[in-house]
Amino acid sequence: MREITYAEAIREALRQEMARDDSVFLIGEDVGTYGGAFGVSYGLIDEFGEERVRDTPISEAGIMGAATGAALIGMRPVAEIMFMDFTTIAMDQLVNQAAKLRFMFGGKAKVPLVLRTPAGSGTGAAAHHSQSFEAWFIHVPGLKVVMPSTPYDVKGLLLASIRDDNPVVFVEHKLLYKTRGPVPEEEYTIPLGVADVKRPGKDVTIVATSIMVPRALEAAEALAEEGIDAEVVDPRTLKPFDGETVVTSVMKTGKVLIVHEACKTGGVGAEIASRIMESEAFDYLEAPITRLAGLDIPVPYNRTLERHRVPQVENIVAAVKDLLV
Amino acid sequence: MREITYAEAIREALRQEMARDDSVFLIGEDVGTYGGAFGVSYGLIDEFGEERVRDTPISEAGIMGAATGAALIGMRPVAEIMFMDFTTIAMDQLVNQAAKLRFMFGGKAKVPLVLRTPAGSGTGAAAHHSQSFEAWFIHVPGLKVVMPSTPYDVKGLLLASIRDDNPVVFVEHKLLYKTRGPVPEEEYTIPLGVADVKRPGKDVTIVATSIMVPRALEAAEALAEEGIDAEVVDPRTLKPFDGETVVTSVMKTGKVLIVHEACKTGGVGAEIASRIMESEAFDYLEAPITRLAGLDIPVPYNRTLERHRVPQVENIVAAVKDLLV
Amino acid sequence: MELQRDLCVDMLSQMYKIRFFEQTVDDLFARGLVHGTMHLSIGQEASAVGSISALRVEDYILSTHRGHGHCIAKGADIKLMMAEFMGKETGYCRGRGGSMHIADIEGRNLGANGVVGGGIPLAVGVGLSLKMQGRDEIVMGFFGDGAANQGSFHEALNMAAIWSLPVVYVCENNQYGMSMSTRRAFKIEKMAQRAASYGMPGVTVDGNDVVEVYEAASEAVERARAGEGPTLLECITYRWKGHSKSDQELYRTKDEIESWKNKEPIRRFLELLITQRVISEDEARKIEEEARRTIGEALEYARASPEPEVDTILEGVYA
Amino acid sequence: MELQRDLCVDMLSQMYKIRFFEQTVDDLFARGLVHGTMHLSIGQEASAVGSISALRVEDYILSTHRGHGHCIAKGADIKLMMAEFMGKETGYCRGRGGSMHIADIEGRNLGANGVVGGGIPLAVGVGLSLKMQGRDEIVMGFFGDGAANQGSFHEALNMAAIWSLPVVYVCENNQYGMSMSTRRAFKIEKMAQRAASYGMPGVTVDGNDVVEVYEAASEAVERARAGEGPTLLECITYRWKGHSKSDQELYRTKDEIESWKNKEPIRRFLELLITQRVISEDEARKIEEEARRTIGEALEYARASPEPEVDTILEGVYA
Ligand SMILES: Cc1ncc(C[n+]2csc(CCOP(=O)(O)OP(=O)(O)O)c2C)c(N)n1
Ligand SMILES: Cc1ncc(C[n+]2csc(CCOP(=O)(O)OP(=O)(O)O)c2C)c(N)n1
Ligand SMILES: [Mg+2]
Ligand SMILES: [Mg+2]
Repeated sequence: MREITYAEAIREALRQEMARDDSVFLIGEDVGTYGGAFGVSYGLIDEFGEERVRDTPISEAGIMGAATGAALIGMRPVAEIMFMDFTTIAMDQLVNQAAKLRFMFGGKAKVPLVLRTPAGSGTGAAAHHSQSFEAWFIHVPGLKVVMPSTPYDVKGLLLASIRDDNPVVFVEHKLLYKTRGPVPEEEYTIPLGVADVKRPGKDVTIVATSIMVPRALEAAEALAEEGIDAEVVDPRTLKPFDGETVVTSVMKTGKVLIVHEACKTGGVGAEIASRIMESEAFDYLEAPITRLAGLDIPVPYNRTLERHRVPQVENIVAAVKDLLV
Repeated sequence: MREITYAEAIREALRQEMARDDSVFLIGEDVGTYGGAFGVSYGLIDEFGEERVRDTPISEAGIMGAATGAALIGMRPVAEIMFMDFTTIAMDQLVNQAAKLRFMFGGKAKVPLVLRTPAGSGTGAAAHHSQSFEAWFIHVPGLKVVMPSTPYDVKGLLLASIRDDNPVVFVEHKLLYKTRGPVPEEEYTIPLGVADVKRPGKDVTIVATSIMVPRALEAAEALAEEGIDAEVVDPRTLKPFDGETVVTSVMKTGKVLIVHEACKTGGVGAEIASRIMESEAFDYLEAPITRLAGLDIPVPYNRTLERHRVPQVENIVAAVKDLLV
Repeated sequence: MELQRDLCVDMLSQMYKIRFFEQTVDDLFARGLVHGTMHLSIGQEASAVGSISALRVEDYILSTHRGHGHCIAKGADIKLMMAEFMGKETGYCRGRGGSMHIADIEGRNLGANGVVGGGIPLAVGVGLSLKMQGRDEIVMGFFGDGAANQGSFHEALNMAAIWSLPVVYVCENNQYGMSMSTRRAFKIEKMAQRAASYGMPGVTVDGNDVVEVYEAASEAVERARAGEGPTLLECITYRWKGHSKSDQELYRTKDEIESWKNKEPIRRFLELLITQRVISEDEARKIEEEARRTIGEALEYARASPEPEVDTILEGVYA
Repeated sequence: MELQRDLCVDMLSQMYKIRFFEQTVDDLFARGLVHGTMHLSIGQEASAVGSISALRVEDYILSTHRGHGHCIAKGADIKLMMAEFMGKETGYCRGRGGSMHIADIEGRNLGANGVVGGGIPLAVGVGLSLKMQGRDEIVMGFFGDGAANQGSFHEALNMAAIWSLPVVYVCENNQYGMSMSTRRAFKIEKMAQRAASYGMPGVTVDGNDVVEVYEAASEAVERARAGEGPTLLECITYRWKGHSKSDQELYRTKDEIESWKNKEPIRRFLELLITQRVISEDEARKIEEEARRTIGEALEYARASPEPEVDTILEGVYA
């Protein structure tokens, strides 16, 4: 199968869905001619025009409100917040409006929109351009949260997210944009709420999200050389969360390491760990559930510090070994 | 000892600290003549004047920014956001500015401020005036998060928070404002990061926050009648978190129920559960760690639904019994 | 303006309904029959009715925490509204929303809003959608003077302006955001001056004169419908009651309140209609009684309506 | 204005330093010697230098993502600045901040900011604090044209105005917020018109004329210091380089860029100084060389500086 990048897969999903459905449009800062800060929507303005690929002023709350209002009366906006750090400015519109309108109105309205936003560090952009806030959004009823790790997944999940009738926070990762993988040319959807076992194994389960999935796979290869057979599970969507796949894996391996980039305290690892503990897998646990996550510090600028802020392949390898002793 | 209400204890702390330290001032919507939506700062404007008890326009981001800027050059603002739901509007100033400036500047600045805000449901105010977002803030390095449950604690913790050199999110609960309890007249501080065993017991540990503390205590009394001796631990501050007190309790009882009002998914219960699991208490667990928390829905208006949205005394009793079978 | 009889009867009737609705719910609250809080617009009826009367039924509105008037003026079924107010299953929002979140989606009222300024950006989206879909409808977005100091106001008005969206923004300036007077919260005389920042027309009218409001709103609506973009319409008015149920009203004087009672919008309109012989006193009395009856029936309906079932509590979060 | 020699020499020197600093870091980046991104203000030196020259050393500034110029104009030690740029332990922020977060707290530069519009409300707080403490200093808050559409701009300017704070807001209008031209992002001609919304004076100047900027800023500073409240000063300028390191510059023409190069601020000022005989060509050359040397030394210092130790990574989060 043809290989394309994660960024190209997103662009292809956007293009196909915009061609298929007139109600889909893009809105965000510099999404038009500039193509977005990471070039993801590059070229779409030429195909679909500036009405459907709409550049906005720097007004994140306005963008989120515009998307929400448009969704309320029949459009399917795909909004972009240029860095996940700036969802902080759009929180009221996202959390109080988009997420809650349906419930508050007794189920009589719907808000089908996608908020695409790149998270994560590793680009030397420091504390205001490197954050990962997915944990905030799983705490908000009414939102769905998707966090794809491969070109294949990002296309299928984005198409599913746009077609979903609810507000979806779609978390991309800057370092994944240039990663390549096989992606079918035709449209396909991956249902929200279905995890994927990226590598089967029997000795230990590694639950990893986003950029941590390729790192976990690399770690698993290194571990394999030492005779440790790790299973890597990618939840893909954090809300709804496919507890079953994770629990099944843990019941098989008896040990689990959860890996994410966001700060450890209050991160999604805590929720995933709790779900495992509350499941039938509890009795199968041979070791405490372990979390490996970002340090509880803002992302530093210095390249070496930045790298140490976030789990790397070697940290995953070491954490798995700690778990097995 | 004299008994006063939780609201009066807050007011007393504010008054004493403003009298002691000229750099302390209040800023927020209607904190002056109105006394705040819940009357907490009522009367202080008469004592300290409108410069130090400053009414603002309805501009939550502006309030948070004003407090942060003032703190940067030597004041100790106590900002109020009228409902915790509206911290959504101030998130950039709180999370990207107040919390991070010190780290980003290499430790060369400090931001001593308190953000007071009432959380919680039970007043019939529906989905936009009832939320509890403490889980978001423990996920933000640079912030401290305090959540007092009694008049005694609220006074001592508020004084400690104002004197702390970091931004502190101080989460009050609307239903606690009128609760009464003994409070010394003199100034005293309770260090941030020290939990309190509100009721010793040997059969099961209940870790409860905010309004759930009195409910857990009531549940413990009911359980006592059935011969179950519950220990109730109130973390009081969620960040820094006193893991030791919780872990010691769990090692004694072998069973733990965590209770909070905020939505279960992604709530602080997940973090607390994970900390217990990662501690030496893991080997002492006789049952899975259990979370009892708010349903994953926005807060409904209808009184009965609103009540069912949130753990009540009877739910705590039932959950403890479930845990013990 | 020449006073069209049908329109005037309609406006008078709506103003009465709003007044009686609010008096009724105020009483319910006083008697402990409802919980929560509410924000009454007694004294402000002309701004809701005058502006919304300039719309077509298929146009949209976005309302505020002080939204009963908008809801009634937009043609809501007051039975369902009252049921919502009382938290009943038959209410517009199945009892989930309450006073601060009543929405009548079919009637194209996209809801009250508990967040001050929260609805202003939503109106941008609705306007954008209408424009992109090539539709003929417009949207009217309400907010208060207090909300005009929210960042959302600024971002939204700019977006509506640069994209020439079919939006009419109506600021109901009742002189206070809770206890904060406009005198203290603004350094300018007229909030509508701010329209100039966005390159849109700004108009200030006597918000207690329903005819003046209607005329200004009609112009703005026409402009929006013609594709000429948004307008900011400021209605100067006053709320008679406290801000909400917790208000001791220490920030204003009795005299001030009394002086505004002299500008009472319903009586003013009524006198005009009678002097100009648009309707007779007798007709007026009938309109008033009819309005009173409607509210009475709504109250009965709401009272007799069932509460939501607890086992439906998880419904409606996701589509 | 009569051109005071000392001031002029100082301003010229600062403009050169900014220019050379940015050319140097641009080169470092091109050669892969630094990571991350950066925002260069080449072509905009006059607005930073002209406005900050109107301040006293003990006054404060709050800067932006495009903040090298402000930092230098405020009197930073360029060695520490360059070290920060290169992520070294000796840098102003111990290498934690980088280009987008350089702060020189002692020099009363309260920092660049990665959030567009993020610093605008901070200036309110600084102004408030200065006023409450009865101090004589003022604060100057910078932001771009793009930031003027953030809600934070609106809330902050209103608060600064109603409380008459000692703040000067300087909008560096370089015609674009990333790829979004002011023509598309605003429906008004001059951003400074927005000052009227807050009841504060708004002034627009040629931001490439350092003398004009200095004069307008001086007036605003005087007003702020006299307790007469804030001013919004708009400096019309242009950035020569791409927005940041990812910019293909498809949204503007080469012609447009060239036309602005004709308005080059340093040469313009230099010619004025020489024609008016404030300094000689020879003196000018010395100032330029001195500036170049300063940057060269800073680069050497930064290069020779150590990286932060990994085991200090947790430091500085809490006080
Ligand atoms: C974002 C936000 N901040 C504060 C509040 C609390 N609050 C509710 S109404 C109100 C005053 C609003 O004033 P205005 O916009 O003038 O409307 P009015 O109440 O006068 O109709 C306030 C402060 C809120 N609901 N939302
Ligand atoms: C809140 C926020 N939104 C978006 C960005 C990405 N971004 C960085 S600079 C910039 C353009 C800013 O424009 P302007 O304020 O005019 O300043 P200039 O870059 O032109 O100096 C954008 C969109 C950001 N850093 N912060
Ligand atoms: Mg008002
Ligand atoms: Mg610009």
